[in-house]
Amino acid sequence: MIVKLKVNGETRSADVPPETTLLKLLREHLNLTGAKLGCDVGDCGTCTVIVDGESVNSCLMLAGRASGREVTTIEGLASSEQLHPLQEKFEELGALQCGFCGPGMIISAKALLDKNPEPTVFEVKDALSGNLCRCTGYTKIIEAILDAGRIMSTAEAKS
Amino acid sequence: MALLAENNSRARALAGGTDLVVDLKHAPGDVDLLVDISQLPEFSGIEETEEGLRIGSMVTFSELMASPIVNQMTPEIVAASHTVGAVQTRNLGTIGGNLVTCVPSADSAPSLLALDAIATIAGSDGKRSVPLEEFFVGPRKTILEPHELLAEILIPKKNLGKPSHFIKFGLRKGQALALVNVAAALYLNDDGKVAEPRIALGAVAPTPMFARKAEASLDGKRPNEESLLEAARVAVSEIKPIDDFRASANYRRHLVQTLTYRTLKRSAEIASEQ
Amino acid sequence: MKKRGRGIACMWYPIGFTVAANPSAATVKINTDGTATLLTGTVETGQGALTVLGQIAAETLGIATDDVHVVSADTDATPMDTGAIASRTTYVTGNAIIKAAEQAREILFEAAAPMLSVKPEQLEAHDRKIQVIGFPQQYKTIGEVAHHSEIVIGRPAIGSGSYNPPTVEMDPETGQGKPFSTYVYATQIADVEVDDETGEVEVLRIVAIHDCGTPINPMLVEGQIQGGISMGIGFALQEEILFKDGKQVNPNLTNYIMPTSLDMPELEVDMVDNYDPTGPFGAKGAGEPTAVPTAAAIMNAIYDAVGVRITSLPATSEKVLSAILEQKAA
Amino acid sequence: MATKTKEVLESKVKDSEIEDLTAPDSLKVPAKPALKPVVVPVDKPVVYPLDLPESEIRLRTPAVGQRASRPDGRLHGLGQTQYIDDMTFPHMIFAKILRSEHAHAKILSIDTSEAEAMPGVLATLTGSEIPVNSFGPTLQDQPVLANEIVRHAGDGVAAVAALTEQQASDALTKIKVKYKPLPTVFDPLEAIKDDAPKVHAPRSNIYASKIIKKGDVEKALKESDQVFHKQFKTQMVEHVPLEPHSSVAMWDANGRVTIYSSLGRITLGRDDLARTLGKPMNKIRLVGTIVGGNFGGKNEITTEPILAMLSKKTGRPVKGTFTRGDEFISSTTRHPFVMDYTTGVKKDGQILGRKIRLVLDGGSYCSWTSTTLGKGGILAAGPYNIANLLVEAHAVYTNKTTTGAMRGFGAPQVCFAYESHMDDMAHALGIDPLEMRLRNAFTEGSVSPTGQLLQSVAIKESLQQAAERFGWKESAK
Repeated sequence: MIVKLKVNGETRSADVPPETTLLKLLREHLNLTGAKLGCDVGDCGTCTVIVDGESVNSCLMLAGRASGREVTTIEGLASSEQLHPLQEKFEELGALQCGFCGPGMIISAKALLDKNPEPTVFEVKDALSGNLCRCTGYTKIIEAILDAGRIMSTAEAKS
Repeated sequence: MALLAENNSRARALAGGTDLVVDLKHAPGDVDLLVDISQLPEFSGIEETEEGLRIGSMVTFSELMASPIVNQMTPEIVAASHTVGAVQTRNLGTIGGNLVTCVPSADSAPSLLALDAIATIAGSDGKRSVPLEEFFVGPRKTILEPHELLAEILIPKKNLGKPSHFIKFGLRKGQALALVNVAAALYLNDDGKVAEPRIALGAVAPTPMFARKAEASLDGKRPNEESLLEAARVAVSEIKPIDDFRASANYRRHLVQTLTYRTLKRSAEIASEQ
Repeated sequence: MKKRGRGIACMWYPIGFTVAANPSAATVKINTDGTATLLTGTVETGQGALTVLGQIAAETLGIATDDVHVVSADTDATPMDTGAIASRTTYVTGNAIIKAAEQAREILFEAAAPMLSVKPEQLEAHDRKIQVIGFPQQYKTIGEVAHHSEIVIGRPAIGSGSYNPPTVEMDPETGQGKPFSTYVYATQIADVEVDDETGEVEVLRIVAIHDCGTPINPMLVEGQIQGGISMGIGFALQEEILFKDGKQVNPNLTNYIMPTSLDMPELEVDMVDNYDPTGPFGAKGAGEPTAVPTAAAIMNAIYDAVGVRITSLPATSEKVLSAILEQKAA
Repeated sequence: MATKTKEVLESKVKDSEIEDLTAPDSLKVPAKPALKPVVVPVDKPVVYPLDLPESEIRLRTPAVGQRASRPDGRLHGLGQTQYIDDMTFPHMIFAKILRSEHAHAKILSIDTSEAEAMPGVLATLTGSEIPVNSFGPTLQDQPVLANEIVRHAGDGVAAVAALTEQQASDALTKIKVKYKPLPTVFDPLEAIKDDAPKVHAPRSNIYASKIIKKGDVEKALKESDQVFHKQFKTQMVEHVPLEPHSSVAMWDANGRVTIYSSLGRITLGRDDLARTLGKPMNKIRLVGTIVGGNFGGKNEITTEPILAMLSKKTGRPVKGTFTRGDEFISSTTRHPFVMDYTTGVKKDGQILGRKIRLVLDGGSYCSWTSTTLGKGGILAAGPYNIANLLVEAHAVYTNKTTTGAMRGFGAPQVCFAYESHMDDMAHALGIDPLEMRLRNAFTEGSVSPTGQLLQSVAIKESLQQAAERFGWKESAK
């Protein structure tokens, strides 16, 4: 089946078997390997992407369902001038170690901050509970998200 | 629906996909036809009607949590929705999908049961409604015929705002599967006695269930420690928990007693605050 | 009812292999502009090893972290390394890097000595300069010296070195010997709440104070401690591979219960001020020990809260409740 | 969307162009070649800044002690770190491994013929085709692919390489293995008994032991004011790296094999590959990238020799990535310990003597058990001055998942025991748990259980600093 969708603002299409998940479509057909396959059943969150503004496990969404929709992956956050505040803060605070959970974490955080730029610590933890991390104990990740939220809301207040 | 009917057992309706897509990966040959029903307008939306609060079966848990009407009228449904999976699965997973999958631990079932929710079923030959309790037949088995779909859930008008409390007990805080789910709801009469108590339990029997004898034991009594404990003890006598690797049946009995007591107590507190 | 308790646990942990040789080798190449390339056979496994090793090379050469590029993990190109195991990378590979960098630096000192009219042993590398000890205003930039050495004298500044922690074989009858070169120490204290009617344990806060010698990069050490604690919490309360008739029954992340963000307590982590003269710039290691005392601290806190001693891990809520009920019955 | 999966799939096969087969003649053409889905348009590169100014901290001297950010951190955040499973190579194919369902059985026969006839399958492999079919860091007691006996449910018995992962998985179901079940043993305390079924017959199940002896422990226990005894047990734990094990192997025309692997130790990994493949070391190139979580679980070769052999058979790059299930059942895990502690103390809390017996559940193969046994035994007495000590530690085989290296090598297990035991004694003696530890803790120049003079000791400092930070005194009940 032909799947046509918008990925990071660009219209993309691919001819895939109907059982293809959005994750496989992104990784194998569109060469966007930022979203990872960690469990393939929606437990680990490494495959998290945003579809029409909501974070989802791309391993649980059939590619066909993403047809006609807008998908944001980790590759869509930075511009040629700057990193996204989340990427900046994750780097600065050493929030990631092995990094495998990172793209999913940052996408979950983006989905949160886009709706709630000044979350509480609990709200951040709640937003990340679908993203497992084995390296960091989540501590620096949470700090980085709170910091990035502050930058984003200040930038918004200025504009 | 015609598609589902003609393909019978080899066809499945796809809602949020958080369970079904996983099943397909484990047994890819079992299904020939998937019908995506998630975008059907008649199965979506949340609204207050003459009869009560209507929740389309394709409403996601995130939509439920964000809905002002649901927050205002049935906050325990919001609380229960919040315990389902994690953000990503709540964004995909639908209340209808959760009920139709019909696992004993379905997190959405007890709080809906406690408010006497009614399931509306759409079939190729029209619609029918049943109390949610009757919708569940056994583990992964509902009363749906192959040509039928769960269309919506109705919380009857008289139960909107009914004092209620839900507790999920899992093995961790995030992304947990329930060892036990308990929802209670009750009114207090003017004289402070319990009326229309409901105790709904999950993960302790082949289907989500009411503890009817426990409800009867509490009905008309003042909600004090003695009466609430008695109801909790009776509830334990009604369940049929299993031993599995997650917990023993005996531990589930302890949890049902403690959590039934706590949900009833909290419901009574809410009632007396009102 | 929820009951509060606190528990303390301390530990010691060795760096490197038990007696067995576990060497590392390294090569440091100084470029003609004073930046450098480090070749190491270790692999970055998330702990930040390559950053720390780069910092060690930079420190030895008197240049900045960013001045060193680290090439790793290719058996065709990088020197041997026993690998990312046994909390040995900072200590063993770090010591090897110091030797390699010192050898390269010595070439610079020998080139700079006539330029500054002193003997090589009177020089030090500092702040991107080769300067005269005690007379820092007499210097040449490291770039000038490296360029001079390679392009004018024809002597590129490249050094290689290796290190193996000194050990003494253990006596097979008594175990007496020196199995490791050095050890690290730590204490963690847990603050928990136990629901005595469900057995549920909530860890509210953990204070962790670790010795790693000199923290080469304190931010990365903190990350190790925080991550180690999360693994320790899983070991303490939730994680277990279960078998039925020899087959695993929970080989998936739905039923193998590791901590999520919501299961993590507030963490306060810090380091003891310590310096090990045998380590690179006084450093030892920080990888594994961070996960060691957590479970014990939590079990002691459970005891403090509800008076039951959990003797088998994990302390699931079911296990804790049954211990509470048993105690009540007794 | 209403899709007839099967119909669509069938029509797809009909329309398809046949996979370009440039492989050698010996290769069997797949009966039903699967299609390469056609990627339609734009393949724009991912956009990110290419010339960001470096952080000031990374530019500081001196470098040591700086909270310098990691260069790999930026790539992680951009999703640009290339883990093994993110790599593709022209003509790359995929391998899957069939695993034993039996915990202990003799393999009577393995028939791969039906699997070889499956669509997309290019090669199969069994253990007998691997030049040296054994590996292990201390004892080489583990087969790369079991071909005589399986010793736990999870042992690989055969592998398939196919054009897609799905085809490889499908083909696994067509491999026919005949087993003769053998008696099993799962409990280490059972396995240690003389009459227990032998996991590596005829050898004893006890495959490694360690003794540490100091002073006269029996005398010390007699002279103690009080003697405490308790048994502690720990469970089997998985590393759970978020990145499952993954490798790609490719053989070149010079007979060199290059392997990209998620291994954490490439030097010794190459040694193991040279041994199992029977090749000189200079004909093997092992390349690591950033490992997506290790914790000890990626310290040994697993599928690498299998992928190398499949690459040799097919002339193509072969990738093998574990499923999450493979990660649990076929990688190593943390050793369960059974720990008996007996400790004699004086009324003031001073430890006079301690006797410890450790039994390690070594699982089906040795792996890193010797190291775990050594470290566990040496550390078991805790960071305390104990003049009279006896530690006896044994590792035993069971028919369970292999236990190996995991963050701490036995230390978390024994720490749980010695620190729980310490608290029990403190409570019984009416001494504050912090004080109890301070009275016995090592100091600079203390002598370790193995007679080593300790330097750079900071245990008391860590105890005091932690107590102060926590508010230990203030929070006393």
